[in-house]
Amino acid sequence: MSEAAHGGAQGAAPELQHHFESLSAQKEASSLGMWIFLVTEVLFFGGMFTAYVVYRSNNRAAFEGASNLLDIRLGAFNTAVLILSSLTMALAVWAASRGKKNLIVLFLASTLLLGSVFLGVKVVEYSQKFEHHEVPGPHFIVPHGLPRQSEMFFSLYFCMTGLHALHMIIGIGLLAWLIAKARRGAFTVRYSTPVEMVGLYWHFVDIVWIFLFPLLYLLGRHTL
Amino acid sequence: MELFPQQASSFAPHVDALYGFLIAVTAFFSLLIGVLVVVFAIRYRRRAPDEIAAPVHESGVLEIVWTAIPLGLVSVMFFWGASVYFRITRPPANAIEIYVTGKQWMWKIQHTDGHREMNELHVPVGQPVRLTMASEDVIHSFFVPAFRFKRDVVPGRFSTAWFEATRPGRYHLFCAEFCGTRHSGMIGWVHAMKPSDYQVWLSGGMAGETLAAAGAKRFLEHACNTCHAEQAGARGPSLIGLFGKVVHLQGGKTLVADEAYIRESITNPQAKLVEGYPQIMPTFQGLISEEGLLQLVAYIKSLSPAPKAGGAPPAAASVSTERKPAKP
Amino acid sequence: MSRNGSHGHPTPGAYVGIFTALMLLTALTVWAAFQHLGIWNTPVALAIAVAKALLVALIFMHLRYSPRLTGIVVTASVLWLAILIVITASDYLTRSWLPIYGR
Amino acid sequence: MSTPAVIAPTEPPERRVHYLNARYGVKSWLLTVDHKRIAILYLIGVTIFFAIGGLFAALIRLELLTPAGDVFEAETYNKIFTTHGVMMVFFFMIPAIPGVLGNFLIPLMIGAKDVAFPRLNLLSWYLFAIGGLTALWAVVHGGVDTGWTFYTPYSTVYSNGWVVVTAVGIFIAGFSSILTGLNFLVTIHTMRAPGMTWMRMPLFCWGMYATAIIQILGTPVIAITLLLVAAERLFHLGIFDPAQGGDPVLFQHLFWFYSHPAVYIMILPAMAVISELVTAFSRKPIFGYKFIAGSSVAIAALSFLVWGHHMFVSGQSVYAGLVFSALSFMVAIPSAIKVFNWTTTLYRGSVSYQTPLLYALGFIGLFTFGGLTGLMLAALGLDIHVHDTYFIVAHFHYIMVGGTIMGYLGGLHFWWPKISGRLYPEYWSRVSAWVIFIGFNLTFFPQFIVGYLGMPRRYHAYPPEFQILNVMSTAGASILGIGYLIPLVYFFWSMRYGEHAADNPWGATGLEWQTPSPPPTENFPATPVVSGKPYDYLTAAEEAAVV
Repeated sequence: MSEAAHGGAQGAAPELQHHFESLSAQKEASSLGMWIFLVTEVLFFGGMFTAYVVYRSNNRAAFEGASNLLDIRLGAFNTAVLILSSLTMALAVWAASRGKKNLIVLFLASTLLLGSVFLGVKVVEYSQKFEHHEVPGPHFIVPHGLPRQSEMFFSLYFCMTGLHALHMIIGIGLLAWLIAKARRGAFTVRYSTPVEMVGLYWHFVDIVWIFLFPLLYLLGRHTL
Repeated sequence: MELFPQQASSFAPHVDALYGFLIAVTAFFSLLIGVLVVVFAIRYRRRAPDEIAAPVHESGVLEIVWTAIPLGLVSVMFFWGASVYFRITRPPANAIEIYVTGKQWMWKIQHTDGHREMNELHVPVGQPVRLTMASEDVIHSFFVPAFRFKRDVVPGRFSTAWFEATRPGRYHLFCAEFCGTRHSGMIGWVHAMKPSDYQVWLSGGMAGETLAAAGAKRFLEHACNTCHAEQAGARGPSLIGLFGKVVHLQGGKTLVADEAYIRESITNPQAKLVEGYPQIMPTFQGLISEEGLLQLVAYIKSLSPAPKAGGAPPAAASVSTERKPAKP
Repeated sequence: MSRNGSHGHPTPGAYVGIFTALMLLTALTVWAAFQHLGIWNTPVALAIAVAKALLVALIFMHLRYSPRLTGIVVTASVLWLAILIVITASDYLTRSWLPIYGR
Repeated sequence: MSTPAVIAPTEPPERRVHYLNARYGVKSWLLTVDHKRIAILYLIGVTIFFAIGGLFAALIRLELLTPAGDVFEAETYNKIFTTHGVMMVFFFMIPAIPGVLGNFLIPLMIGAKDVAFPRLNLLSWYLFAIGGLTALWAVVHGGVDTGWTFYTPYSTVYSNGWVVVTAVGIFIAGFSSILTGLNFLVTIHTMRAPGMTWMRMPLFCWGMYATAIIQILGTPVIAITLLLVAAERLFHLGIFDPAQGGDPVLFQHLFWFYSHPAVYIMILPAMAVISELVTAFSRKPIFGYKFIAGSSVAIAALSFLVWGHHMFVSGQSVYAGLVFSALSFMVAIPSAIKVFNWTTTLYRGSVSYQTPLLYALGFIGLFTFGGLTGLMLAALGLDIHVHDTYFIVAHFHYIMVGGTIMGYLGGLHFWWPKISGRLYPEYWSRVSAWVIFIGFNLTFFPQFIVGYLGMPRRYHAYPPEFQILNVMSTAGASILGIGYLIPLVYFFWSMRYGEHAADNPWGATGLEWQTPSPPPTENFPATPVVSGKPYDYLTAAEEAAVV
């Protein structure tokens, strides 16, 4: 999202684009733009949350039973990983605002690493679902003792976590780009907008997971 | 050239009266704005190239007035529209039952006495008719313009609606919701007949077995009777007298058994379990056609202790197969 | 936003504190999920999720230190999400009220 | 509104450097980040998609000339009306005014050098173009026959068309719309010139602001919905398929959550244009500035609460229907406020009947009529009958063609001297305005009647008693088509042969008229400073007299 630095002719700050009066005005615009982008993301995921609410209320038993087939240990582990990555991301933004080049790279790299761990665990979970024929579609086998509507749960599970994972992958790409920039010393006390913007994005993806985790993994456990 | 369709149902005069009111409002305001625009444009036309208009002071009063007047008018429209809508949505208790199945691209109609029709529907005038409709594939919409009657037929559930024809005649039946290649071919005729002619029509033709009888056959075919038996200790709840009765569900909820509940219990048995019965019934989703489901529903309805619907001709059946709408 | 500079932004120590709180809430929600709370299982899980989301948004995302406009933007997103979910769900919840037509 | 003398003396455009001649070559256009050049790119794009959509409209009217489905196969006809809808809605109506006039004018009107994110702006255009080409690819390779509404389960299970490709095309274009809205919101919030307070902002910007809100909040929902439809087709997920426990009505909820507000993405910008035209050609401050500005935002907010009025016969709950009906009526109020204020602005004005005003007056009449027929659709009992008939078709064409296209053409004529630096031929432009008005009414008024008589929409063949009205409609469509061709010809003609336009040919207020025609790349020689109320013709005239 962030309009990264490109040739500002008017002297002082090379990061300043020609159509802004000042760096602070430019940063204000970037920040507002990023938040508005996150609004669209909220509603993007919102469509699926709506489907979840409607179908869960119609097929409660199926949803609870199917939810219990997910691996809560992996889910909880991933939640912890993602929260930890949010911490390192927040620290990266802090380091960027102080212009501490080595710390920025360190924290961004840890965030990237944690994000990759999250995705790795997700791969394990998905492959388990494939093995158990719990992937909706022609090869789906209704889990023993569960209503047929459990397939709907898995449809939503794969759509929601899949789209979340896609956001993670994009986030990891952005982190790699930031690390390359940071190593070149692009971020200073005066200018670290891209780190902040990617930070906002990363935290947002974390928040989505904060809701997905209970909705998908937890809401049937008390029936066990 | 006609500007309005025939009025052939009990709704039609109400819908047309509302339409007339809205036409009047539309005409009045369109003309008002049109005339004002033209008059102002001519009266205050620019007379010199560099002419500047004197500012007109804004008026809060004016803004309030032209906010309040539309507000008042649309309130009238809302309540009027809603009252007509409620008339359309509430079937009277003495309606004849007719079962409709939509599929690409035809309407299949089953009467309770076993008469079947294709793209034709015969109904008596002066007698409410309640349609229970199902779709085998995509969304269709049952539309009879002369009756001002339309209802989407959504797959996966029953759609119910009613009308009462008031004038004998032959009227267009359309599918109004786009349903695929031959959508415009999914049309037919509704024949509204005088009651005497209707009786003649009923007695003619070859009504096969009644709908309830057809349902009873399917009941055996799918071996429903092995669990839903009548003796005590059966694995499934008894269906005798079920229809219209209050059912106690697991978790303490209750509901009144209606067509939608029976349908759901066949296609998605786990959704609402009857208190005291285990979760053992398999789903019949996809195993029974929509027509078959309608027959089963007709059969289960015929098991209710009230005067039977199944075997009797519709005119008699109309007396009381309808339960009273239960208030929530 | 930048007019505030990094004044009043949290320190690394504060971030670690928030992180700890988030981990505790995660543990709490997992524990609560296994308890029989009747109708309260779902509300409790959602309430904890909202609390966690608020912590992330307010502190990690600096929403607390941002201009009022940012808060309005965020509020709008939540409000519109609520409109989407609540109005759609209200259709499904009220379908059975009228016993015949709206099924 | 007035500014200090910041204007360079006007020279003939050939001798002056401006945005059109600052750089040459295809690359200078395709890689431009200048909002004015991007506006031109949009102009080219939407004109092409309008032509394609219009061509398909002509084919529809050709088929409907006779009751029997004798020109095309049923399947072909279904693909034709689907393509017409998809092209017109997603690739013309939604991007037209924001993409062309919004891009060109917002920075000029608020005294900025560019939009907040120029490169994002270019990306928006590319996404729009790629989305459009993707949808076109689907058309060329066999088309899609679901209707632009993609109702499930027909679209997910039964249709044989290129549903996924078309959905992906719309998905991509959706992001274009989102990014445009985002850009405009941030631009209006952060880039206004000194002194350009909210209450001094031209009403066009208010309208675009309200539009951007809808684009931001609504478009993501259609994006995810179409993604789910595509996923369901590809992987048999069953989210909207009743055979797998899904509910087709849920699709309708999600679809209309965006697609009803999308109607306001189309009409709000046109209203915004009309507000500018009415005041400029009356040489008088607009009546009720605050009410018009506020009603735009009110419409944007209310538009999200009324989607269920598309679903009164779908099996939606009766109570939801009641609430949606009541809220739908509420949208009439801010719309009525606008119409009354525009009309009153003419009162005691200095009204000049130049072409843009003709379009504006046409808009007011047609929008009023179209909007009032919308009340019939909000009335529950009546909608049951007219739902999915030609009555609906007539209603939304009054809003979209009679409203949006009239507004778009009016705005294009009004700002054409600024965009191109040339004047269009006045005589022919007036002729075309009248031809369009007459052709439009002849096309769509009969559809109200045939709709109430019961002719369902999307019918390839129809009962013979509806033929007379359909012939009238087809005749009108032919006239309308000619009406649209005339401006296409003379706009092209004027780019080369038109008279050079003055900086402010209409004697209008607004910052965009205080910079040369066409404007320099940087828009203003120096950042303008704004003082005083908008549309203050008296002060502007006094200042001009002093100079």
